[in-house]
Amino acid sequence: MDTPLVLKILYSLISLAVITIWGLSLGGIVRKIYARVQGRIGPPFWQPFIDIIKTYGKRTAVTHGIMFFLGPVFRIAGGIGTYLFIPAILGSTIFSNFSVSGDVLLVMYFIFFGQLGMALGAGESGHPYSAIGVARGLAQMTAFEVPFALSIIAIVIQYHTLNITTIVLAQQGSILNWTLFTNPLATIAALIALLGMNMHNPFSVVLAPQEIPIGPPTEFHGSYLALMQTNRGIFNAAKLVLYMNLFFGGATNIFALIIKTFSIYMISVVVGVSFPRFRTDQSIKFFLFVPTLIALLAIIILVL
Amino acid sequence: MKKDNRLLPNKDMPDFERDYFCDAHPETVKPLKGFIEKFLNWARANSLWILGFGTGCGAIELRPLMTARFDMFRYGMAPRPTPRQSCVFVIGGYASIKTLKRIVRSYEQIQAPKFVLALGSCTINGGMYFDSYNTINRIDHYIPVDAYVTGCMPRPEAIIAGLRKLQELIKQGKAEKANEYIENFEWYKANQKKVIKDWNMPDYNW
Amino acid sequence: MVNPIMIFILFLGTAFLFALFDKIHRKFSFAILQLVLLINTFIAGQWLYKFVFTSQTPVMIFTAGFKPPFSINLRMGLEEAFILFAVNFVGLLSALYLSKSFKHSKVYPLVLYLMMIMGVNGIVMTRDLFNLFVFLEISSISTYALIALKENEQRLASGFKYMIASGLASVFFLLGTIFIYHITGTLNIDQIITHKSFVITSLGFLSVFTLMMSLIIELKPFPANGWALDVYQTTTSGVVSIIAVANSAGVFYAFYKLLPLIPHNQLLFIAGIGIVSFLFSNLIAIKQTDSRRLLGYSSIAQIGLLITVTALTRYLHVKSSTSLFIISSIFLSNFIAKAGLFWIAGIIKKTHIKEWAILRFKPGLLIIFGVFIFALVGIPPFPNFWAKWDLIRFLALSKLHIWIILILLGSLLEAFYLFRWFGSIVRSEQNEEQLLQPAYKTVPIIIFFLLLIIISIGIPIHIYQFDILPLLPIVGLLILSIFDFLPSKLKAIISMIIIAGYTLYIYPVLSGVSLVFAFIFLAGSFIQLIATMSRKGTDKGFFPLLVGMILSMGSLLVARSSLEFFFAWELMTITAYMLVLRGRKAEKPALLFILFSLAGAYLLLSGLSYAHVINFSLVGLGTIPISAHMLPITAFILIVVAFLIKVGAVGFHIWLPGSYAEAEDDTTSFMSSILSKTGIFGMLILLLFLLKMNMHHSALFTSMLGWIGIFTVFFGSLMAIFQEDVKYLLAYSSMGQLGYIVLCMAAMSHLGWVSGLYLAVNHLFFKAMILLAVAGVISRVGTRNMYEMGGLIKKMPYSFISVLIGIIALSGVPPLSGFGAKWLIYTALLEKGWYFRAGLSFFASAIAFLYLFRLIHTIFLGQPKPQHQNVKEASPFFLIPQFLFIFAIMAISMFPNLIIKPLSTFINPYFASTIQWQGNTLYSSLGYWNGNLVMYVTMGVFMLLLIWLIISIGRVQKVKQFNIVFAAERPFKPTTTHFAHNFYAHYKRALGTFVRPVTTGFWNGVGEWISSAAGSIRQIYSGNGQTYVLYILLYFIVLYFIMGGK
Amino acid sequence: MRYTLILGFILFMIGLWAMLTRKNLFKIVIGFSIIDTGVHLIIVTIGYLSGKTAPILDKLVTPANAVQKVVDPIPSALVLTAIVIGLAVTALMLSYVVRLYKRRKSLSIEDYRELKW
Repeated sequence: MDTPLVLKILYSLISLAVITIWGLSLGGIVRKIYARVQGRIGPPFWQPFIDIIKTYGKRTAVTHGIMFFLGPVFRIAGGIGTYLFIPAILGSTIFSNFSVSGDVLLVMYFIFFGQLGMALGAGESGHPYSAIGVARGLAQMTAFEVPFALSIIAIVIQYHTLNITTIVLAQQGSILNWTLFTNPLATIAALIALLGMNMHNPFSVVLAPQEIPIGPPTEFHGSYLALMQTNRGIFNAAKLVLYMNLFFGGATNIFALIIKTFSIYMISVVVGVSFPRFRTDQSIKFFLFVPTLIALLAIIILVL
Repeated sequence: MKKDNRLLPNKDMPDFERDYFCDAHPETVKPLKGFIEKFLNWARANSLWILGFGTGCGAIELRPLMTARFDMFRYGMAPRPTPRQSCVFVIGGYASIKTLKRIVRSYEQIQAPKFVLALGSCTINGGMYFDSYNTINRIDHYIPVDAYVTGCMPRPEAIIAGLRKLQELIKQGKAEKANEYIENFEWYKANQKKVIKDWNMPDYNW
Repeated sequence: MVNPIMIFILFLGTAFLFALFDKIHRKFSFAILQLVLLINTFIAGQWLYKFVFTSQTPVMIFTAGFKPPFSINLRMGLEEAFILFAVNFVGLLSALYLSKSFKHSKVYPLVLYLMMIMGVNGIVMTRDLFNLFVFLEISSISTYALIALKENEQRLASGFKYMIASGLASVFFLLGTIFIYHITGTLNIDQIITHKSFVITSLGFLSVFTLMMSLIIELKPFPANGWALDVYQTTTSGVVSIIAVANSAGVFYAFYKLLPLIPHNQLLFIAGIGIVSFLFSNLIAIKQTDSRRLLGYSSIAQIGLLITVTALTRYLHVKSSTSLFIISSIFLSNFIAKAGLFWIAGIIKKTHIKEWAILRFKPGLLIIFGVFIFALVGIPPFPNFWAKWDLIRFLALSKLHIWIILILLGSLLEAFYLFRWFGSIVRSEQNEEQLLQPAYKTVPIIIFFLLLIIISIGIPIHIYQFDILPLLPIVGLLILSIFDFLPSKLKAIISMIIIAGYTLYIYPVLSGVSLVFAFIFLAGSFIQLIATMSRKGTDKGFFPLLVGMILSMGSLLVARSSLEFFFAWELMTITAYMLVLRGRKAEKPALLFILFSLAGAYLLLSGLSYAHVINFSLVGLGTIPISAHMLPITAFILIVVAFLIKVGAVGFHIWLPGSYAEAEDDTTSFMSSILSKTGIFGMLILLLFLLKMNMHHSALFTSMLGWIGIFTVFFGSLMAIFQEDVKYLLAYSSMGQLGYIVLCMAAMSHLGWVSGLYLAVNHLFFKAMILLAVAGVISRVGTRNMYEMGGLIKKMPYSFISVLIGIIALSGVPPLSGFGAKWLIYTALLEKGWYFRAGLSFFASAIAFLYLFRLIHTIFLGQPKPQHQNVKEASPFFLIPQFLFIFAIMAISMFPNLIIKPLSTFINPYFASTIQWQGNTLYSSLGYWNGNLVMYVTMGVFMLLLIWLIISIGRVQKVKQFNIVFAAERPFKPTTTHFAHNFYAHYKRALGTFVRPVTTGFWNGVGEWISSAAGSIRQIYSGNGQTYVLYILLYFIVLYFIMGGK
Repeated sequence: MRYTLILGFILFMIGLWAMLTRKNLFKIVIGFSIIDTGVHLIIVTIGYLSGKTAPILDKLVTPANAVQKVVDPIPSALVLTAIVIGLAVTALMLSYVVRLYKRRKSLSIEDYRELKW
């Protein structure tokens, strides 16, 4: 708040750069881990960077219209915005981002910003698979938002605040102060929701490369795709940072952040490699049943 | 880059369908100069996204590349489901007249720079189908090919070798066949139209 | 002053000379007939004037120079003068109406006609029981004979049934008369009434019972009335209008005169007879398709209502002036409307109600027809409305709950078939036919129409001392009606001027929350009126109704009493109904709309009647001290349900989608974005009462209300995603959004109300925007099915932009204003501790994404259709208001304080504020939000990235719709490539159980049940005259025992 | 007096019975007429005071003693009116029956049931 605006922007850029690099590396690392699990050597962990450079290096591009053109911009603006509204590291001026703009509700809703823009862009491409992918993705989103929202409500009941920094502060001191331990049910529900959010198996029907060539982004290429790939790193990391703040005691330094986000991500990865895929209606029913009940239970326990 | 106002005639399409397709003439895009292009070529070489076109028996040889035994991922190669996002077009064997149309369409839909790897003898000279009434003998009369992998059928190792070769070509800046295609657009089109009778698509599939 | 006896002298003196007159010329005798009636009307009118405007006391006229009981005496009082005037007047007009029949008939019908009217005159005036019998018979006999005017078989048959039934009744009357004479020794009614203690003896009771019952039989009670229906169905219009109104009026007055004979404790039975008749006649009429018989049922029902009301007011000892007002209002409504409708029936000359559709091509007659129907139903400002208001108040005060229910239920049934009829006429697709409208037939109708209008305007001004303020909507409607010949654009401008003027006029009265609603109702309408300029031609009727509706909403704001509030509420309802009905396929939805709205209005009416406060309005609220039991629980529940119906809360929502969707496209945006908020406004007043009253259980109520709100949100949103029709989708979306507002208001906290009002304002912006954009699209593509559109972004980019902004604002995605609403709502709910409701509303708001994406995708994105190749951007008249709203949304998105600060100040008087500002940051007890900063960050990031994309992407080729990768194929055709139909099939598979039409099924069941009940009950009218006689007999016997005869 | 009263009621009942059970239009009218007669009888009976004479002033009945000597004159007056009215109604009914018969050649009330519900 007292930081001058220019400095603030500079800090945010640094923070953004760090998170971009980390987010993309995380993707690379996970691919490496996948490969090793499958007995392969796998691509180097910097492969995502090469891919992005290459995609930017495409010489030609087509556009289906304005929204198609703006779609990826919306997408990555959504990702970056989401990150910028989360205080990444407790007590750090550089990594506090623009979290003065709003509380956890803002973050929850800003997640939609990119998705909406992306959906619109994909829609304008006129490709039926894009629309099918979006329909699936949105449908699934409505479902996993329920346990996610409920567990956030549980947190709000627990800490009497929507302010992320305050929530993190309340978890300091001992590892046992983490929401993970003080409110395990909410954490579990939220982690299941995270699977859907990250579109890992068993909730990957949205992208389904075989039937609807990777779904919504099927028409995107070149710089559009590069933006979206970049976003995948940032957005992914942003979500992990949010989870870290809400459930895993936040981070007081960059290493804690890296370790914690990595660990949280591994949960999704482990589940992802071990399960086949749900149909959309199955995953909707699943989200509205198991994790929702868990989150409801968390709230009920807290209210009582 | 100057904007070109040449339009495609699209005369093999019914009138009412012309509005559905873009009729702009494709343009060559010259590579950048110097270090930047080299850097980009390095990146392109190390991130080959493959659009596998299973026209013939070669398709089955592509799958093993993803397995632990051959593991193409270690070279930054990965399969990609849509032409829009791919760079390497792998023609998996002989091409019939019917599939040729799809090959042309998919090839044109890949964004430049794009590379073509043709597998097997059939793509080179028709192979054992050389005298068939509906098989294309030389694929490079219809789309430009960067590298061939011979054999009937080439084994996965050979395909990897072919891809590695392609990587080298890219790094050397010698894989500029996409521009070649456009430079010789009329010739390629004439060849294509000679064999494809029910054309019903625009002259260039954007 | 003319002695009333002159009336008889005139009748009798001329009647016997008619044979002579007729020798001169038929025209002469007819002129004499007219003259007699005119003079009589004048005499009665003169008396009426005296009674009303001077302090004239009732006069007794003694015949033969003796005082009763030795001679017959007549009475002339206010009531008599009133009825005589009405009867002679309708006689005069009916004679005019019948002039052609009279011209071609023999002379006797003229004489009979005169005798009939004279009989009624006598019935009204005489105070002698036997004389009453004589006059009854005179009028009956002449009626029997007149029925056969223009004789045909059916008329003869029905006349015969009528005769045996009525003959039997008169025999009973005679018996009763003689027994009473035997007991009391007098025939003078007044003397009998003074000695009425004899009624307690069993013979006394029997005689009074016989007397009254025979009168009641003459009033055609259910079920002993089959003969009357036949007469109504068959007799010529001119005659039947006399039978239905004048004869009934006379007999009713006889009943009224003799009612004091009934012991006080038996009055409820009499009322019961009436209500049974009212209820069942209206019920059976639902199944009726013959127009005359339908009107007959309605007549019988109205008479039943009159009986009930007369008995009840007597039972309750209601002040005589008030009871007189109530009775005469109901009487007059029926009198005028029924006569008018029967006359119209004579012009239409069609039996089946559907065939009346030819009225559609006669706008003048159609309007009159509509007004008569509204008068019957009791729409303001027609007399029935005021009568209903007073009546229900008295019933509520006396805790006669069941009577309220029955009366309102009957009224609702009546409204159902009358409005169904009206709707089917307006929306019929029948072709034009030749329709003769001879002057002699139309003049009476027009005179009655004007009379009705004058009375209707007179009542509020004279009886209720209304000043001009609550009547302004009607004034506005009339002004626009005068200018209705002008082109639409001009009328839209006039409407805007009127609304602006009205706003300025009422502005000083507005303050606090009413300012907010004034903004929504008036400013919102003002801007949307621009869109109506896109209408072509003169488009008659639209603007008067629209202005009427808008001003009635304004009236709600400035209403000072419950009555004014209810008056405005009903006006708004009826104008909205008419607007909905203008939609091409709106017949059924409009009917549902008016049924639910009227049901809501009746609930509101009874709720207001149960309230111990006459100032149920925002202005009134400030003027009275609030005490703890001003709104009893019953009142509270009734009122809240009424408003929930208006809002379209789940369970009462089935009227909503259809009427929003089938209304004309620009009307829909008025209804959805503005009209629906009236329910919220009402609820706000109610909650303010609740707040100040500190009612017992109030927490429970608001909690329930909250659940209703959130379920409305949930089901509204869920149903919206499965709609193929864009307007249905938006209608359900409106339902959901209003659910949010209800939820917020129910939270009963500062933040809750701020968020409710914020959302109300915001909903106005984005819903109007989306709906106007969609209206523009529909106007161009000519379909409402979304899957028949697609790819319109290229053709209609501006419409796309406003839909885009609209859906972002609606979905609550930052940085637009919608997020403000979401932030406020969740903070309010979490503060309140409504966690599950918050969770569910989060779910619902995610579901909203589904339908919003579908909306924008299937219309604007995807594959354009070949048939839309030449579609142009929507008319600028649609676009201008949209962009004004976009501007508004952008303004409050950039500077949320612009709206939240004033809202917070408005709510401050009611709740302690829990939010505060620091610069642009808004702090609640739980979190914070800086809309301004969010906007800057988002825009900054977005712009930077956009620039980067433009730089990095280099040359971009713009391609067309089929340039997509289609698995190496090319798309076959756009229709099959556009993924739009059954968009969320998978969602339906997962959550389809929640959208099974349970509610619709329930209400359909109710409808089905009522309809089949009507179908079964009406089987009692076997058509056999003997059966009818049997019914009369049984009716006597059964009632005798029910009423405790020994 | 009582007997005439009972007789009146019996006539009333007979008439009612006829109206309710006879299908023939004429018989129904006759039934109505019988009812009427019964009622007239009742009216006269009610006005009758036993042992008194007709309410006509003559040598025996002077205005001075009329009150003691005559029966109640009013019912008698009423019954005259009632008879006239009853006659008119009956006549009208009969003319209806005649006209109905002319049109449909049927006298059964069951044949005139098209109008119902």
